[in-house]
Amino acid sequence: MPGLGTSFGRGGSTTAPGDLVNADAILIMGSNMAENHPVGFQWVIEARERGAKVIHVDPRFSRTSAMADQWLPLRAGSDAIFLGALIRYVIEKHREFREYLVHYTNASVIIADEFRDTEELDGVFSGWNPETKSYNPASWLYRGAAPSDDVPPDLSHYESDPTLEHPRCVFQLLKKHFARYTPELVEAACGIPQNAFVRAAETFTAASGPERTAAVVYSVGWTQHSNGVQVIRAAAILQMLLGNVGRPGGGILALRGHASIQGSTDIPTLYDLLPGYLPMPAFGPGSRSLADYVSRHRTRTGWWANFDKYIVSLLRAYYGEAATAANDFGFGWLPRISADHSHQGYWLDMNEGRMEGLFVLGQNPAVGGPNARLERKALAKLKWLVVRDLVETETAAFWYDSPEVRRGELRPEEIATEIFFFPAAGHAEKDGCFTNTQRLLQWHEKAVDPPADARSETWFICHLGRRLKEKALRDPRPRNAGLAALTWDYALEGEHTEPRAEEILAEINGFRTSDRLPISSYTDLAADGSTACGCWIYSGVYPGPGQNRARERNARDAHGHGWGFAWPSDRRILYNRASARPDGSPWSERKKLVWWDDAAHSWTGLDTPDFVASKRPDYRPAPDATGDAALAGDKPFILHPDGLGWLWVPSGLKDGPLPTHYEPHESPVRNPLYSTQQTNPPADAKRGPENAYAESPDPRFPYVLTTYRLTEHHTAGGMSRTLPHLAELQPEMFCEISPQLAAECDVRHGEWVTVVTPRGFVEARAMVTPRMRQLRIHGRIVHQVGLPYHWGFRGLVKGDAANDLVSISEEPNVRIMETKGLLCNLVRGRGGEGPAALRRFRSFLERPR
Amino acid sequence: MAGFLSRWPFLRQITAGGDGTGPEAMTDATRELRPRLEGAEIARSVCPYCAVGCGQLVYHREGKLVAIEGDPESPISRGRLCPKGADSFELLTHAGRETRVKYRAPHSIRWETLDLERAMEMVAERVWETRERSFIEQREDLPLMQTSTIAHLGGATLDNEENYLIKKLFTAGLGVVAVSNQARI
Amino acid sequence: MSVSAFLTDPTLCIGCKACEVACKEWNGLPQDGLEWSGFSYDNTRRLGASTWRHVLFLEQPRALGPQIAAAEDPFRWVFLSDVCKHCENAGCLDACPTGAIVRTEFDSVFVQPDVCNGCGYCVVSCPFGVIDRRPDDGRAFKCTFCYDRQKAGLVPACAKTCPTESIKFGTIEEMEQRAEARVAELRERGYSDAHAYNAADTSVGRTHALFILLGEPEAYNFPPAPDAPAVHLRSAWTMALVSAAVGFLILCLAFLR
Amino acid sequence: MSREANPRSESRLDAIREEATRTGHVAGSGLAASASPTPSSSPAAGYYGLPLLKAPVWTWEVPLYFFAGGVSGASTAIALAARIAGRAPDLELAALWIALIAALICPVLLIADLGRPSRFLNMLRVFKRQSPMSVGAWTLAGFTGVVIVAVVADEAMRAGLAPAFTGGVTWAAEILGAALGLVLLSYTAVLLGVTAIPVWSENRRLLPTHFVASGIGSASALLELFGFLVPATQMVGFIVSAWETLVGASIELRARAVDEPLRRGRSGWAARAGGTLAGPVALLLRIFEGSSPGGRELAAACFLAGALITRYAWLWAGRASSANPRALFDLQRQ
Repeated sequence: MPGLGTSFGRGGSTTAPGDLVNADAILIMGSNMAENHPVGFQWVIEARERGAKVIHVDPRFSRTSAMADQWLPLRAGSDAIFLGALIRYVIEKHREFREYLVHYTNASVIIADEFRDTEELDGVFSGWNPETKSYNPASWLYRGAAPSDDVPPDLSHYESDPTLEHPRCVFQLLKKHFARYTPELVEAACGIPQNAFVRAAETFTAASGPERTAAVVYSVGWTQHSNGVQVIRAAAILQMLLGNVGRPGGGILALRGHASIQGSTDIPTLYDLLPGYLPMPAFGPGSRSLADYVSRHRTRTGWWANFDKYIVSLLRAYYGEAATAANDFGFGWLPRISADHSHQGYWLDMNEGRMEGLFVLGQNPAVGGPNARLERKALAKLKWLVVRDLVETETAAFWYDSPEVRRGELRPEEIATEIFFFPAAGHAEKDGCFTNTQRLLQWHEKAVDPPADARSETWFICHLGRRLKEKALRDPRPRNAGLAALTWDYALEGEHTEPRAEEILAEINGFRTSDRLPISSYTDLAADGSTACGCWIYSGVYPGPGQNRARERNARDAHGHGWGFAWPSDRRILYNRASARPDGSPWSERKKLVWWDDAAHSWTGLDTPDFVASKRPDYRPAPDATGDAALAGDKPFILHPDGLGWLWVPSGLKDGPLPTHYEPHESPVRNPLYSTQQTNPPADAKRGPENAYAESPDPRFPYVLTTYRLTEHHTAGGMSRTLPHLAELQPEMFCEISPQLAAECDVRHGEWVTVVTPRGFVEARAMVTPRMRQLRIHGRIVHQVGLPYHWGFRGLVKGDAANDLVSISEEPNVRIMETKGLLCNLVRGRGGEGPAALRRFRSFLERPR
Repeated sequence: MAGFLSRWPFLRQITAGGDGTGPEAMTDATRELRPRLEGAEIARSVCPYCAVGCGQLVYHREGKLVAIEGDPESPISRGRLCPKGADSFELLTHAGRETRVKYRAPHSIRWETLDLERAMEMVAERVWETRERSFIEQREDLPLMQTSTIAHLGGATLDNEENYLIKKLFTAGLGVVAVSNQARI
Repeated sequence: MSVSAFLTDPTLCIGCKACEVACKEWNGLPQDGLEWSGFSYDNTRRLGASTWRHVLFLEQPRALGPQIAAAEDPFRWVFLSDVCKHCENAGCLDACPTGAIVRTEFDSVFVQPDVCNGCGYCVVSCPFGVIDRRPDDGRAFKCTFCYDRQKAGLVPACAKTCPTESIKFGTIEEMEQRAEARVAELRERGYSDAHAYNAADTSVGRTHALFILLGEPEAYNFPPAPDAPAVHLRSAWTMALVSAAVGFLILCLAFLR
Repeated sequence: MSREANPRSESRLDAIREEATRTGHVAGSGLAASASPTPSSSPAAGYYGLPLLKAPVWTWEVPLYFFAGGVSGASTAIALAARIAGRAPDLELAALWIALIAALICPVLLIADLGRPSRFLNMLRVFKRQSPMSVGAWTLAGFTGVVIVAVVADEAMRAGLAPAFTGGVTWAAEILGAALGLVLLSYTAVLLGVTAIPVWSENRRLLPTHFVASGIGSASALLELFGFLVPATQMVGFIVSAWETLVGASIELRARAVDEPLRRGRSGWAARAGGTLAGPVALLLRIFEGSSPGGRELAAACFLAGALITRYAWLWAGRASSANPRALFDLQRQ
């Protein structure tokens, strides 16, 4: 989550659902929390019952809207304008939390004179290279910071103007940048009446300050955009302006969709990261040696000065005794990334036949992947495919049961893909831990053995690895050295020869290589190879032999200390140093969280301080100090080299130091702000014949399409469509449209309609409801179509996959696809069968534009 | 006969009174009714669906699941579950669940069953062969050490330990770069 | 034994249907049809032999209390979880000829599956249209008030799982008081049409499932003034015996003449 | 894009669409045509027009049982009346035999209708005076026993191989039989009247008179068809068909909304047909053709048919009534 990572320092939710009860206002946007996180929503309801105001901004009137005090319908894809207008509102109305802003954020920092804003360059920031379609961020740095390719920019020394008056200071640049984000623009571009916007803005800003706090809740409604990261950035700026970060009832709650989706980025099954958010080495001189690599990522000041300790300890965990100072701790054995290896990209490679094998573990791309139609066809081009799941998913069955087979595009006897389906174990059939949306590691105990051949992923990977390592040991070529050295001697127990999950957790936590005793914190890690650690941010979860803190089950306080283990170091609310004044005393009694206890010479309070406990508020570093010692006692954002919250991101983002509004790849309108820049410049649309796009606007595709989930189902349906008790609650695919749109398309409630995009077509029942509202955008009516994406061609309840309509595209920072805010058309009647349906679809695309 | 009579509620009605809606009309089964989770073993667990991380109590007896309910002590969920979480028991016990390895040979039009160990051997073979074909150790005499023709997808519903092993084996061991899952940082 | 009751509050209900699922999970109820209804998000439609909790979805052209839905025309989406009322004067209980339906120590109404012979009389005797006969099974079923759980001091499955405490469970006195207090509070907050639905002042008597409603009960398919059929026993029997007697007299006359 | 489209919901939606295009709106189901396209839930329509009450699950056996029970119970009353009058011993014995045979058919019908027929004995598990069905079950059980005794005793007397006290037994059995018979004859009206089904419960005062009259009438008509064309049966025939005419008239003239199922739809047609046959038709036949045996037999046949049809009419009316929440709302809002 670079949106949060670059703004605050860590790519994780700053707060927890449970802390929302302390909020005085809650802005839920880009999230349908009541439907997708119902149990977390109990805290919102409780807050509302205590008097907090709940604002929901969403294209649809969902079950979340039904419970909110205010619902504002907006056009999908216009989020940045709404948030930008809130930022402008705060500045114009002088609602910012000055003291917080000046001390804890880089609002006062002076920016390089070379910087030019999008407002001057009509939609691009300075440093844009049209050839490479990328930015050179040099001009975004603080004034005086020297750009370099070999080392991170030094941001520890900067000029600043505490009065925030200097024309080149971040605050003033911010003010200029968002000057055009007026309530009028919100009405014109988002479709939200000005008075409604102002009411919401008043409600939210009035609930901020020393005595009060307001929280922001978001989910994939923000992230799944071609400018998703910048939308989150805008929220971060808003929350820092209002002084809501690091304080009870404040912050930004990122709601994540899967049991361990936070965990799977902390310990990433992602191509460009190593555990603990260490970057994968990229091919080139920067990764020639460990030294080259470290020099590019270790900062002089701030927490990342410890970078070398974390990477060396990881290599020691991976390669054990074989990793020595002499051989760069095996750094040379790590693969270098040389292209876009994310699944957005590799599906296209697969479709061109450039992939031989694919492992799908607990995911169902044939339904859940963007442009699922293309992905299903790509599967047929593989040599071999391994699928592990509880049920035979669409991904495992694509070769005989998919729409493509019925339409004659694929013929089973012509598909050369060799397919292995392995039954997986359920959560109650194995030990292990999930990391939930609030960065909390929670252990789940094994209750019973999995049935028959069903096994855990741990078992599968462990035994697959054992076999492969044996091959490597028999074949001593450089390419096999890493595999041969891989520490893989996990103890196996039981008739299933199952590895012990706790042994793996101990490796993740880290240990001293001399005696294998667990380390108690990442502060114990060293760069000399004397420690090994599988994921530094998780250190402390297994601080002593047999001491598994993820397993702790006695909550002592409201923040849940004693129940599970929150990374880092069991801190429940991040950056909580900011909950106290610069002098260390709470901003207010009502909103106290951690504070400086002068008698004890230590930070103390209701949460574990996210700060060096002994560092005095009035501590001032020596000029040549490094690491955390280089940060003063009033700098709460300790992972940043300057210890500040970043309203302005001088480095780390691919699409600009400030958020700005760009239209989605497909939009019914032109970008109201920039004549020459419609979309996010570095965003990659991956255009292609099978990944085609509509024009913006496009008479063939006049309606805005947004896809989403329902409470009754889970993502691609593998864990819900096969269960009678869930399937009966939402038995059929439907699409939600307004009465006006129904009239326009001559569709009646309950009828079949076919939704068409340049990628594909799906049929659904028409759910005609006033919960969908037509919006007036730049003077003309814009209709939105809502489509849940749970159904597929298998399970108890079947339906077309909404993702057949979605394109494969990549947000520049995290490479996420855009599923909110596409263009579509609506045709009365069913999609039709066989090749005929395909022909109809193609002729539809050939309509005049 | 006497036994039957003694169990005839009508006689209880005559002797003990009652209008036929009270204890006199109850059967032994009703009187002895108890919740099936009583006396079952409990495993502390976490809901496998969304990322809120609701606490679950998994009740089991003699290696069989009995029920799955919310954990009242959890500060995250306070014992509550959503419809999906509340359906976790069915998730693990429903009829549609697969419990055997299935194998589809190239160009085949049917699934075959396969022995688990055999399947593992075959998968290991496939990985090795593909890696052999595509592994690149160097480019422009800079280390590359990657194989780009094997991809991995998944993980967001897996345990941290599972993801750790996946990353360790695929990336640090095999040099697979196309490792991905639905999660985005 | 504490005499327990449900209190269900639509202003807290998020329409997640966890109660429906938790009920089916605990009681092992079969799936009840995979038919799309088109009635908002309600594909369950009504309580029945295999559905003992049912969440209603009302889309109404009215404002929800103080809620501001930025739009020209007022609109609200109301959710409410319906359940057997466990009446003080229960139609099903009185009707049951076999004694299969009994009154438990918790004052709830319980159908003994090992006795019920599926005569179907309870089905036409429930003024709330709750209990029904399961075609493939032949017996009548409805909410057991989790009798088995309550015997062990456990909360009913639906109330336990409800994420937002929209379904409250406690002693009937407590629930009745909370209902009144809540209605007062809601009206204070601007939910002008909030009221407690309670059959206590009808022949049905106190029920062990209380509801707070927004607007008329009819919109929820709740009878505005339910009647316990048994109150008509006297008049019906009198009429029956009088008619029979008259009939017999006429016969005697006919034969004696 | 193919899916096993759910045929039920398919046909339902097609029906809705047809009706929508025809009438411009869709009643009941809550779905509406494009004019006002969204399903509604309102005080007027109820919850999407879905039924509030559950429909009676009873099948064809039950009305037939009502009929047979009525005939059986009434027959014992006729037998007793005849014995008191002491004029028609053959008619008395025939009535007893009719009572017995009908009484033996009754449990077969009842058991066939049960969801769990094997559990029919549970009907005698308890005695619940608050449950008309329980009262009925016990009555039928006792009644059958008594009638058997009565028939055996009477036959024995005639065969002259009965001990002296048998006369007393016959008297006792017939008196008890008639008493129970009158209950059996009328309780089915209570059974329907004391339910939540509006059209039944709102007619709880009318139903007993109707069932008693039509039961006695049917029994006497049956005797007539067996050749007992005595004055008594003629007189009974007059009175009951006159009464049935009044019953029918009152339903038509009061024109209550709750009685709509007795005037409209399948149940309405059955009610009217049955009522007309048992009422006006039978009455007129007796008035104008009453002198001829053929006329009387025709009248008797019409009455029997009418009585049987009306029993079905009442069950169907119950189903229709349970499906219409509006009638219930109007009723309870009065």
